[in-house]
Amino acid sequence: MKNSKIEQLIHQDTALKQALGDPRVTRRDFLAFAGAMGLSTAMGSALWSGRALASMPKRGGHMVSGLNDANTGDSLDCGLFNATYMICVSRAFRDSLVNVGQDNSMEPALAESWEASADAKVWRFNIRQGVEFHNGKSLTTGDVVASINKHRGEDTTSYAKGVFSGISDVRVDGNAVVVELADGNADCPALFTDYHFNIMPSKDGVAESLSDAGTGPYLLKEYNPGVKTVLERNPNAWHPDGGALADSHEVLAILDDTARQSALISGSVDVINRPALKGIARLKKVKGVNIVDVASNLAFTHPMRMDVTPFDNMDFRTALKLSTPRQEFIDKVLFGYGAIGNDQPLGPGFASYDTNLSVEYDLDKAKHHLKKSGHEGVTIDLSASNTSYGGAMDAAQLFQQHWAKIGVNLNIVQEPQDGYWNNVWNVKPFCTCYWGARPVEDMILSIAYLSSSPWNDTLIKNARVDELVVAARGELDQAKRTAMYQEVQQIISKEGGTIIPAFGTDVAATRDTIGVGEQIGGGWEMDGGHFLKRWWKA
Amino acid sequence: MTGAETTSRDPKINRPRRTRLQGALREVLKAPMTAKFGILVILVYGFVAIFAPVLTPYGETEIVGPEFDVWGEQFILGTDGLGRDMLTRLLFGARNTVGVAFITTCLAFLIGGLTGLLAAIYGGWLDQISSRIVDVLMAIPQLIFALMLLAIFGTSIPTLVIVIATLDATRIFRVTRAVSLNVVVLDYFEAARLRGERIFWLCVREILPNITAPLMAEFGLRFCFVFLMIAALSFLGLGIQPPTADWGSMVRENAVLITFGDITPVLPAIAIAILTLGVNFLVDWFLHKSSGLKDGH
Amino acid sequence: MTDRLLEIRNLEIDGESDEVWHEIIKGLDLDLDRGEVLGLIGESGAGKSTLGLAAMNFVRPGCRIRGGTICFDGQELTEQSETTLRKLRGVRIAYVAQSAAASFNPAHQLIDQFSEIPVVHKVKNRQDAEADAKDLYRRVLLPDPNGIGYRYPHQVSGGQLQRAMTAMALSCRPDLIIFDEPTTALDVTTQIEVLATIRDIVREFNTAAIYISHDLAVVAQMADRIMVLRYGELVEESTTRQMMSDPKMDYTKSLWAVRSFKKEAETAATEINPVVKVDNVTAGYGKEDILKNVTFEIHRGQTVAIVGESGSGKSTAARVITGLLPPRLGEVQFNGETLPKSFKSRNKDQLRHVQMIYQMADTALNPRQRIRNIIGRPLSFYLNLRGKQKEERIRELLSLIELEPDLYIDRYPDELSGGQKQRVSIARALAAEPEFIICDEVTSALDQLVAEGILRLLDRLQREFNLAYMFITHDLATVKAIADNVVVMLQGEIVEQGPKTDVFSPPHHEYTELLLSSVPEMDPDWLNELIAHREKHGVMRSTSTS
Amino acid sequence: MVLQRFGLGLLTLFVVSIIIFVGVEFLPGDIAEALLGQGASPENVAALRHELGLDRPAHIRYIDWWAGVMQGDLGTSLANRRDIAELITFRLSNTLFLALTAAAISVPLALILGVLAALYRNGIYDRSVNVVTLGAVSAPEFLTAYVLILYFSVKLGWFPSLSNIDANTPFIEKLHQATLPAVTLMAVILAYMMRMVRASIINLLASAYIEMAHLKGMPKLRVIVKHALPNAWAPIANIIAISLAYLVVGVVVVEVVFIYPGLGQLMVDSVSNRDIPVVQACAMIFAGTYILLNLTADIVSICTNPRLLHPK
Repeated sequence: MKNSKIEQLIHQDTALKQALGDPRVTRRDFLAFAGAMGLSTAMGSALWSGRALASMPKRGGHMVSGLNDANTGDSLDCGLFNATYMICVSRAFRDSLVNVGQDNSMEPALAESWEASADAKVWRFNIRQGVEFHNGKSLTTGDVVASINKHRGEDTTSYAKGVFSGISDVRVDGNAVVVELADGNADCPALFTDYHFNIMPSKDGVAESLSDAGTGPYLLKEYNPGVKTVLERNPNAWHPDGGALADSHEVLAILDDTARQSALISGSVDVINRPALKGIARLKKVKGVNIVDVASNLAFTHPMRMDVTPFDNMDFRTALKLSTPRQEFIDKVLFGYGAIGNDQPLGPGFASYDTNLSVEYDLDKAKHHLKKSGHEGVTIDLSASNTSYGGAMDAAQLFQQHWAKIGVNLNIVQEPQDGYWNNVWNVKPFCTCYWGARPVEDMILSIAYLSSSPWNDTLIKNARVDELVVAARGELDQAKRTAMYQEVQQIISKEGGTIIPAFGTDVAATRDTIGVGEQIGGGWEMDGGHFLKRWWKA
Repeated sequence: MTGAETTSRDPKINRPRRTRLQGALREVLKAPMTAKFGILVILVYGFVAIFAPVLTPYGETEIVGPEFDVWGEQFILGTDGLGRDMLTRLLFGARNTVGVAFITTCLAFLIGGLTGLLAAIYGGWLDQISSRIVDVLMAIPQLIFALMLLAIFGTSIPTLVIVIATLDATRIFRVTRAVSLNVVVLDYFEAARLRGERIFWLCVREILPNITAPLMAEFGLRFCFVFLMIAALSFLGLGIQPPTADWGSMVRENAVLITFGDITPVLPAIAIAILTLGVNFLVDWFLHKSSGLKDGH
Repeated sequence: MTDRLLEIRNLEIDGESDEVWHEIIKGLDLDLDRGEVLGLIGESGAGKSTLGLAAMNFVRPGCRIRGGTICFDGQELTEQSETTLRKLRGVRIAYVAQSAAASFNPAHQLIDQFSEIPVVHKVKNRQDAEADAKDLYRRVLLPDPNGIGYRYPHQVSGGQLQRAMTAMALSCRPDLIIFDEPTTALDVTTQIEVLATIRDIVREFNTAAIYISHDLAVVAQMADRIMVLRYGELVEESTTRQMMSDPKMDYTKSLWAVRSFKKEAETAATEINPVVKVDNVTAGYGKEDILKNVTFEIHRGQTVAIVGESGSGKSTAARVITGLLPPRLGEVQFNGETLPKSFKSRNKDQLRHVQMIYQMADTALNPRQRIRNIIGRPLSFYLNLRGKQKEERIRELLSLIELEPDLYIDRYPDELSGGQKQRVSIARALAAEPEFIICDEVTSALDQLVAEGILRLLDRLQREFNLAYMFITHDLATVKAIADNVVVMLQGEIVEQGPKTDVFSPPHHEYTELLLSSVPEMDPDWLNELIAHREKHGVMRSTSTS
Repeated sequence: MVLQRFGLGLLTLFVVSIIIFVGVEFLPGDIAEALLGQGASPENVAALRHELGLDRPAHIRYIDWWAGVMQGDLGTSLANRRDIAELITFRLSNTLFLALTAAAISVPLALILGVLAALYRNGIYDRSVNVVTLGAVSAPEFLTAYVLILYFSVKLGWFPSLSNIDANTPFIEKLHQATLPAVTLMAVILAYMMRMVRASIINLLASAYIEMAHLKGMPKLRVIVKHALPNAWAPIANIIAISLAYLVVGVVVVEVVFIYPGLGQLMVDSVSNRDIPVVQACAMIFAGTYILLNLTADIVSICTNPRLLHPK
């Protein structure tokens, strides 16, 4: 599975990975809190960089898309979603309480409106009335409560358990659902944009998570896990303008990169996600094909356990950082689809991103630091596997060649793909890794960069960072918060134990008959998983 | 039929004796064009495999240029996505792919051949049990079984070799058993048995020299299958792992470019095809010789 | 004006072996008149089958006609197209092969294979062809002529198949039939029946025939005229009676002389205790008993011949003695000591003293071992000879079997002729320094002159080393030549046994009589007389349907 | 004899089920972990295991599984709780459709090519067919597939590069969709089958009864078809059985490339999901197919062997 590069980056479950059967491929998605808690300020959003602007949005037509992120073991249980295919399908036939718009604003969906108590601890969501599920059942507040509770409680099997762990109580109040939080959170509505959170019909207070009845703009006509899904316009949609543009969809699971690409070129499908970056320069030139790409906060990290020699030496770490070929990493591992990183985990999509912070490629300085560290000529192991991110093996070789120039011998240890996250990550002193995009700075920092963090994969223990992160969480002044986060970025970049050469990009490709809008939503690839409703066929 | 009539005063009796090497050389010179082609291909591949480090301008995994450089003077066949010299990787691929397939096939022959021989000689319950085991193993789809075993034991080259060899050994068991049974019924084998020879002698001196031709032929076929099997596993991400240059995964990793009509990603596949073709030609010749079938009419 | 049917002039045929072409037929002439039966005789390699097939302008794979003319009924065959030839074959020239069992297609009924010829050649329609088949089956004296055609080849015995094949050859009433050793694969008792049938039917239809055989006595019964071939050349040609009474060439005379070898003197048992005693043995495979209560003894310095037709159990007896087939009942004693039933439980000495020489020298010697190793192995295995000692002994053994050591010691078996291979087999057996050797049909695959050489060698070795032989054979001539004692077997049981003179002189046991009388004799009238005799005495023509 | 083979087949099937079961048990992790990911608390995993009945000892689950199978109940997928019988029926029918399409073209083609090659052996025809088919088999099947897609789908647009078929797809359309996958598979098995047919016929041509047929003046083609072929059915049936088994079992790669919803992909995914009941069901079908085909080949050998068919 060598070199199936960025196409696999964001989530681990390509066909190949599934062939390997790593049960742990999904853990990073959990870690990532699935990126869908989109707080508007933080969401990466970008103008579509495709060539020709498609015509004005148009209703009607039949769209065929080919998505790679599918598995024959997929089910309609949204608590178990972890991949693009099901996310997109579910977003088409179900609704959430709140959506993230293409401009990354909070849009009301099944919650018509919401209001918070002064301390932002109690939130009241007014549920839209007169909405029917596809099976004819009317939407009730009970359904909403059951859909929330699906992700809560001790025995929940939902990935999103962590997302909703701050909720202490959910109750019905007339036409509204009242959510009580343990601590105040001004961004509570964003929780309900999470892709795991879809509103399902309930029975006896339990959500029917395998039901094909949703309230969405499309009816689920046919669903064959890992093969294909057929969607047809819901004539009874509550949404203004029906909530969707194309009349019907066929969503095919096409796991093989080449097959997806040929299907697009031959016109068998209109849209594909994650075209193979290796061929993207050529694909761009194919007549009738457009590339759609959106910057993402996904980070390619290479954590060092800072309690192990020589990684405990800051000069040594600095030497490595200074001799890491960042542009070449983007060119050769990401084929140009990425942004240069600066060895700290907050990507350019964050408002607090410190644009002045950069790590130059400087071999002389690196040599100087290496000399200072006293580790000249040392041999270090890098545990790598394409499980960590597609192209990790290539990246490792890139590093090997450049670090050799300053006198560090890199020994690439190819780790088994099965059990990588269990046996390598957080275990081996130096490995390849990636972190999915987070909606807010705090999530990344709290999980991995505090002394007390559960997944502190670099074992960073910096009192100043600890202090700043806690302070920023409670800071309401945006400017001050930004300043704090920028200081954190500087500290981690300078002293931290991870090398982050680049941040990633979400890429899709379409036929030129497909219109995608001026702006494309972030938070997840394929327009935040909403592309089936938002894109149109001209 | 009085077969002996085709030769009057058996010319073999009076011809000068030759050593085996001379005999083999003479055979090769007399071989048909296709077989010569096969021998040439195998020799060239063997040469390349052994001397790859000397022949190649760059290191196997050395990044020497920009990604996807075109064919030119510096990089004769261009570079791959990481900027590694394509020609270098192609030549090293001979070493890795062919080497692994060769070792795997050898191991498979060791396992399958030995059990097949023993089953043929001892017969009885040993034969029954081993044949049943082989039946069971063959009833499980090979690729999927390999997939499972590799998932259990990890995807290093040694496990890859052992797993494929074990699975492939089932086929070799059958062939070896079948051809050995033909020898076991012959008088000279009976004579050796009646002499009280031990099993090792029976295998090594009485049977093996007489089944080399069909086994060599089978070796060629198996070699090709192993080759293609590793390529298929590489396709599914379980074959030889990067950055090792392996033809199967080289095709796989650049496969997206085939859709654009690029020739470069197909080169490793052509290398595979030529070798397979060459081996098969040679196998045909072996089969032809071992069957002693003279075609005519 | 002679009624000339076939005229072959200066025929030259090449054969290929190891990609080298060499001559098989070297400029032969052959003439055949209508209704005439020509006998072709010669040893293996003489080119007689090749010549026979050439009469149809057919060559086997690996052969080619290099020169000469083949004129059949005024048509020059070498100039004809494949299609014309095809139309000739089966219709005007038919062929009867040596092994009917192998030459009938196992997948089709006999009558299908019969009718196919006239139907494909559009001589008759299917119904007429089948009716004709039944008629011919009757004429070749097949039992149940109306039903037998619907059987498959494996359901019919060898002798009957040979008759059916003769009938098939006649399906289009050809002008010429080529009989290629049609009775060689048959047991002697069956052979004469088939011979008689073939002769009668050829006469009845006045068909010309070429009768090929290595057995002069057989040819003498069939042919009007005989050609003796050797190495692809004509040795002598004359009418049968003339050749019988007055052979001109030395080679022809030597063919007569084959049966002249006689063991010098019958040796009486010198010791009371036998070397080998087979005591009341019953043995077989599965549930079937091939051997039933068989008892016989073999004494030092003596040869016991076990005689019987195929299926009589004579080879099984050998397998019991060697321990390959543990007997169900009874035991085998060696020098008074009971041998373990299976060879696996016998010790080296017990194995060493019982040696075996096989019928097919081709398969008895490992083709991938040099003569040195083949003979040397028993020396090092049994006698722990090493190095120079071993080398000397190998050379000694080679000299003993009359092969020049320097010339042969490094050869592979396929660089030897059949007789030489058989000698090496003997040397291998001798190397173990045994007391007892089983000779399983050792001469039946060899030409008569070569066979005689082997017999002489065995005889000499017996006297030299005081060996005991057990001679398994179906060839009574061999028995007469070499045996001291004879055991006659029929269907797993011993019919008669005793000293050769007793067994072979009257009064005979009924079966022994049948065996003895069935051996063809060098007398053109032998067959006629025998048939007449048997009919008079009511000995049935064998029509066993097994 | 057939009964004995049948019994052995059942035994083989039984042993295969044990091997597969044990194999999946040995795979690191189980379905609960696979479904929940590692972020889940141990309680979550335990809860799901209990829900799926995975907390029972392995041998009990195995026995239960057999009990279900005996009653014709293959169970439900652990991953998405779908009925396995339903899940598999769709895919099995696709797999069989593809296999039969490929076989329907390649078996007669291989027979004809093989017979002709035997007839004109060592001639130009023989050699070129040999080279072409060998060339086809020498390429890894995914390469063949990609090249076919490049020419027939991307460039010429004759056939779709995806096999977008479902239960309602009309037959002709299905055939159209399955063309490229079937051709890819053909390329793999054709050479093998053709060569074996050729070899077994040539093998027979050395028989005395074939020479006899020539001497009876039979035309060449008749000799091959009427005299050689009937005796070659046993080896040919064997070859066809092996090839068909391959078509059913060995098509994972082709399924992946052409997005053909067959059993192979299902089994591969299920192995990675540790979805034991589905893996078991697929393995049983595959092993069953293999055994059944071999059994059929045996029966064909018996039925075409006059010795066994018409005992004395």
